[in-house]
Amino acid sequence: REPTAGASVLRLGALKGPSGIGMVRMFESPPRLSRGDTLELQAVPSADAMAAKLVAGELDAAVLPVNLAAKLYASGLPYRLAAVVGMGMVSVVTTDPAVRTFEDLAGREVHVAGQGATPEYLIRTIAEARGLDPDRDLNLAFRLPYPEIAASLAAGRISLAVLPEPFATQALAGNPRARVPFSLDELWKEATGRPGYPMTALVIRDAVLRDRPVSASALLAAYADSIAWVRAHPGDAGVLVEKHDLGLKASVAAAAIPRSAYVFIPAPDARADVEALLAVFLRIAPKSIGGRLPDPSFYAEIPKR
Amino acid sequence: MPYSLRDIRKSYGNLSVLDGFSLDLAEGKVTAVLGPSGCGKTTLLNILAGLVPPDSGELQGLSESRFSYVFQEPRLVPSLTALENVELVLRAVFGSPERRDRALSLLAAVGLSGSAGLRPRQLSGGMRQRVSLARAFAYPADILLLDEPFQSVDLRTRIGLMDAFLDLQTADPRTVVFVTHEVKEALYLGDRVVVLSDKPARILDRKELLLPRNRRRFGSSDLSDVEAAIYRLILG
Amino acid sequence: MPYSLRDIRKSYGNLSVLDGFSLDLAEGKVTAVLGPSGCGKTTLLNILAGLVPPDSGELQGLSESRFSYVFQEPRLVPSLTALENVELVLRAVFGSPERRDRALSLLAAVGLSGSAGLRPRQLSGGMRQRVSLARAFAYPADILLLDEPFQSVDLRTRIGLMDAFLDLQTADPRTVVFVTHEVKEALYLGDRVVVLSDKPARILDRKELLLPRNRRRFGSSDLSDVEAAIYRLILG
Amino acid sequence: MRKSRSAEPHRGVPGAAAGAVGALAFLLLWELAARAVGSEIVLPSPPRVARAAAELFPTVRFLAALEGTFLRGILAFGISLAAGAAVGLVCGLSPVLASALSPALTVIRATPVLAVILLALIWFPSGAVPVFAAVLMAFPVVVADVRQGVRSADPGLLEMARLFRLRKRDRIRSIYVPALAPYLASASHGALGLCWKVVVAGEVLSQPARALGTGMQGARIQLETAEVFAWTLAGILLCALTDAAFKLAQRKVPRALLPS
Amino acid sequence: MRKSRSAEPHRGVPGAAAGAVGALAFLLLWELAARAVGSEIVLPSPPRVARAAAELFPTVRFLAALEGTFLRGILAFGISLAAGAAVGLVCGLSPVLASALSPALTVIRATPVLAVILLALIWFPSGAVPVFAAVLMAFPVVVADVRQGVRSADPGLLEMARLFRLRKRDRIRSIYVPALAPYLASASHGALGLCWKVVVAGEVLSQPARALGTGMQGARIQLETAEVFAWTLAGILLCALTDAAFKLAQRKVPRALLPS
Ligand SMILES: Nc1ncnc2c1ncn2[C@@H]1O[C@H](COP(=O)(O)OP(=O)(O)OP(=O)(O)O)[C@@H](O)[C@H]1O
Ligand SMILES: Nc1ncnc2c1ncn2[C@@H]1O[C@H](COP(=O)(O)OP(=O)(O)OP(=O)(O)O)[C@@H](O)[C@H]1O
Ligand SMILES: [Mg+2]
Ligand SMILES: [Mg+2]
Repeated sequence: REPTAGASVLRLGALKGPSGIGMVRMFESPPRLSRGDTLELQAVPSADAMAAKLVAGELDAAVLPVNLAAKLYASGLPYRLAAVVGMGMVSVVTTDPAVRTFEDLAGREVHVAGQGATPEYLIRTIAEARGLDPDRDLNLAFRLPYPEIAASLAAGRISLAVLPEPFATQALAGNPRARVPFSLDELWKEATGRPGYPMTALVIRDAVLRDRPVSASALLAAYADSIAWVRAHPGDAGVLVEKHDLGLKASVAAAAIPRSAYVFIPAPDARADVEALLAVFLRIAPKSIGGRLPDPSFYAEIPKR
Repeated sequence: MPYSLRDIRKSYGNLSVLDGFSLDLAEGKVTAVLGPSGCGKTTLLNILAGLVPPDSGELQGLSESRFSYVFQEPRLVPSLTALENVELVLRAVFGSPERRDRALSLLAAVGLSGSAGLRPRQLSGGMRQRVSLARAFAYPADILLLDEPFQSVDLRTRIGLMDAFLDLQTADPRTVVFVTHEVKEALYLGDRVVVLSDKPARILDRKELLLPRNRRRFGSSDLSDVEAAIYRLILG
Repeated sequence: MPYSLRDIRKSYGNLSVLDGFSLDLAEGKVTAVLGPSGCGKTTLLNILAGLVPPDSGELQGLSESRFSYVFQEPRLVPSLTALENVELVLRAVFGSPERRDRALSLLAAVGLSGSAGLRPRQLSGGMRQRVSLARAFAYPADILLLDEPFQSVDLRTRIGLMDAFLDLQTADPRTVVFVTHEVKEALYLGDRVVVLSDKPARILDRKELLLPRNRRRFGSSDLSDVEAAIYRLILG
Repeated sequence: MRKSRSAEPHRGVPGAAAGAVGALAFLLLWELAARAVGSEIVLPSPPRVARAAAELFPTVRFLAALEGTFLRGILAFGISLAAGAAVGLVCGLSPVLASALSPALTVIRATPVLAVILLALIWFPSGAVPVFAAVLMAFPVVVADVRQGVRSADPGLLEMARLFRLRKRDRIRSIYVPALAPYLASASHGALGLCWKVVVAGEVLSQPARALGTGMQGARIQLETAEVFAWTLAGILLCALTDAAFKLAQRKVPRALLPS
Repeated sequence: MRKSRSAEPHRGVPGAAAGAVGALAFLLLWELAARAVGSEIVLPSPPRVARAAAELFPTVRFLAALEGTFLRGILAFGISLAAGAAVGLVCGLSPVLASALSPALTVIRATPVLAVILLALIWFPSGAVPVFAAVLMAFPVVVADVRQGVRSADPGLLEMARLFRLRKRDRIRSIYVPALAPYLASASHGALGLCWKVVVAGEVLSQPARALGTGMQGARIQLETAEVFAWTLAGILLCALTDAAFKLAQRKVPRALLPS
């Protein structure tokens, strides 16, 4: 499915849910690329499905978790990281007034959404940096899926959890006693010296970068514009999210946007942050990124327009 | 007349099997029923037993009675042995040791002492029929319905069974309806013989057999005039 | 002697049913078999038909033959009508119109023209038995096995059936084994009568009936000396 | 006149009355449980769900979802039943083929969809994944039933068929198919329920455009539990309706299965 | 001497040989499919999965997971079978109760676990959620089979029982239970497969500590498809083993069910 010399359609996959919010404006008004190339967007329900579509070569570009991008690259798929599009959006939420610092998590049941994903590794890394043994001193519970953790917090069934957006926002909205006692981003900065941790990335097919560099950079520019617009207009973006069926209600999306770090950091600039995060994965679960840090050619150089 | 049917009508679809049929059963007596195949004999027994509701008509003295029935097919429980099949119907009536004794003695009476532990599919056709007989005799009923009970049983065994039946009947007379195709059997066991027409079944003739039971012999010529009359009726 | 059993042994568990049993079947002749209930008559027919393997012994001329069988129970397909049940066994042999004609004419011969469209559970016991007979007669077999074929059939119909059988047999003689408990039937239909002992079944006696078939009458006294001898043997 | 007791299911008035009583009892239990839980997010009460359903059901989005799920469920059921009956028949009739197919069948019986979801996502469009999941679930159940049904064929009739040298197809139509019928009935009943359930669950996984499961997942993520229950209610109604249709059809079918 | 053909399944040598051929054919198909797909992430080849299994199976973590899943599967199967048989029996025997229970049964038949997962997670510890999910799935299948089994009881024998005024329990033990037996056999076969499948899927959802599903999900998140297949293989082996154990038991049980 290599694009030919003539005009072609680039297919971009967006993850349903919070990761898709940043590109909602592209759904509303698809950008024109160069040489008559057009962009076709599709909302993909899960990271699994996204991986499947990339493996099957059905997509030319896709948004997906950073570690998954590294894993696919390590498996020999011809996609490269073009930009980080979402930074850390994970918070500790609690209804218990006694919880004030990270150390207060010790010995208590902390519900974490997503075993083997960023939230877990984030907590582990911060804990170790602060001299806690995550397996002995922390009691991490993985049994509840994301929406159920938020629901349980809202209903007062549990009191302490680690949640990504927009679920953290929902939990806060659902229970007036819920609050965020401290910022995980800050602790991450202290632990790793990096300003933030990237969560989602945009990958582009090798051949597109090589044969259609102009279209590729137009795509990136459109993406960057969309993110800027979304951050500036959370309410309007929420409406579009619901309209394009990206899996969130307008109100929820609108409330979550200001609390989420939608960014657009081109690959060369993001490399240090990405490597810091992948190093964590590599240490705790090497297989999840393919057993090694990706080589430099993972990070695409995008020609400026 | 404690037991009777009055003006019974029964049809299956538009096939009329009984139409204005009446019959009285004398208590403690054996009514032998002869009739062509498919005329309604089994239907009649089923109506007496309350297994088939008549379309109209009256039944008297029957709903309170306890019935025993030798069905036209043996209807044994396939998963139970001969002995267990007989015991099964006694479970609600007798305690354990009495039940077993009674079942064993009736299996002996039908000549199956040696086969009490076999299941129906290990029995021959005639043996199954005899288990069904033993079951019906073992059950303490007021009314005994016999639908061709000696099917598939050889002559010698059959005479033994009939004699055993007559002994039981003399010791403890029950009201019996006995359907058969053998005139000689009807004459040997019956106190009365009823001959039915083809469907819808009507009573073509009824003969009271006044010769006392203990003076009858199977196939004897004492009743040969009655026998001849019945043959004439049957063979037309 | 085209068909024969030699030195057959068959037991179920440690119950010996046949032990060194031999029998020849004359082609085109009717062998009537009498014997006590449970002695092994059905087992014998099943071995002839190849439905039950003997433990040891030899069978000659049988494996290539086509059989027809009136089983001891009717064995009709419950979901098919009487007519369809008869047609079923003809499907592999005859084309559609011929098959139907043949099935209808045999149902007529057993007196069931009016019930051809009924399913087994709508038929009386005797009617089912007659469908089974019609099916066996309709099927073009070399050897016809009849296991108490006239069960549950009244005397008049039974005589009609026997006469129909004799007509068929005269027109187109088949090799027949006919198990029955009625001596008179054996004498009426058989070319030879074999009397079996209790199990393990041995041949107690065999009588050749030399009176030509068209001169016999059911229950006539022409064979009364043979009949008396057989009764003596059976009743002991 | 003496009355005979009937062994038939009580259709008509008494059945409907008992059904109504049962439904009321169920709703009552639900209401009590909801009060005990005391949180709309965890377990909304029946009136709350009824309100959510009343809002949801008239929307175009809902009707489109209902249509999509309906078609998927019927398709999954049809495939499970047809393929299951064919494989079950083969396994029941031929012990050798049964042994040969047994490894593959065991794999199908025990493999959760999630294990092969990547394959499913690649091989099928997202709307077909729920169908695939439901077939994976219901097909082995149908096979088990049909196989047992073939084995339940009357040995006396099979002996008769052997003696009269019936052709294979006559044996199947006259002896095996009628023996199968009640097993097929229970297989269908079981499979129909499974199909609805698993189709909706599969939709939650694969999020096709018009699907009850997609709607349900959306409501779940938004913590709209009452709406989740309303979507579920739609699935249950689909199940109840197709059940009724199937029962009606069953009363007509047996005749059609018999040889002409 | 003439041989009679046997209708029994081919146990022993021919059955085993056919099974081996079937297994080989299945592996071959898999290998071919893997080559066609050409991606270890989507469909790893059999040798690749065998290597992953050889690495995984001796680990303590795996054995603990196997034990946990085994106990859950057996428990779910036991509950489904016992409860399904009881409810099926009641529904088969009493048409009024059948009508009364029918709304609740339809709800159970058609409600996907995901709709009530929140409740399940709150009411049960995480290890019990997979059991709950499996019961929700297998129970209605057992009910359908048992109900049909009760209906298949010989009407001639039931008439006999009525005439001789057998007690309810004698009727059940002597007439209904034997009629039920083959239906129970196929219900068990169907339910056993469902239980393994759904228990593992439920573990993926609820992530209990020692569970094949938890391990599978871990591998899934890392796109270690060969490891996912290795975990699945363990589930399939559990299914095959319990199948065999169940078949053995079945040959002994029927006698035990009969009246003493
Ligand atoms: N369930 C039924 N449905 C329709 N027709 C039936 C049913 N039961 C019996 N019949 C018809 O009713 C008639 C009488 O049947 P019944 O069984 O009473 O005869 P019978 O006198 O016992 O005959 P046999 O001596 O052959 O047993 C028969 O013609 C039969 O076809
Ligand atoms: N499948 C079997 N398993 C065990 N025993 C059997 C089996 N079939 C028959 N028998 C036994 O073999 C003996 C002969 O049976 P068979 O059916 O041949 O008798 P029969 O002569 O036909 O009797 P009847 O005149 O009563 O039909 C019987 O004692 C029976 O108990
Ligand atoms: Mg009758
Ligand atoms: Mg016999």
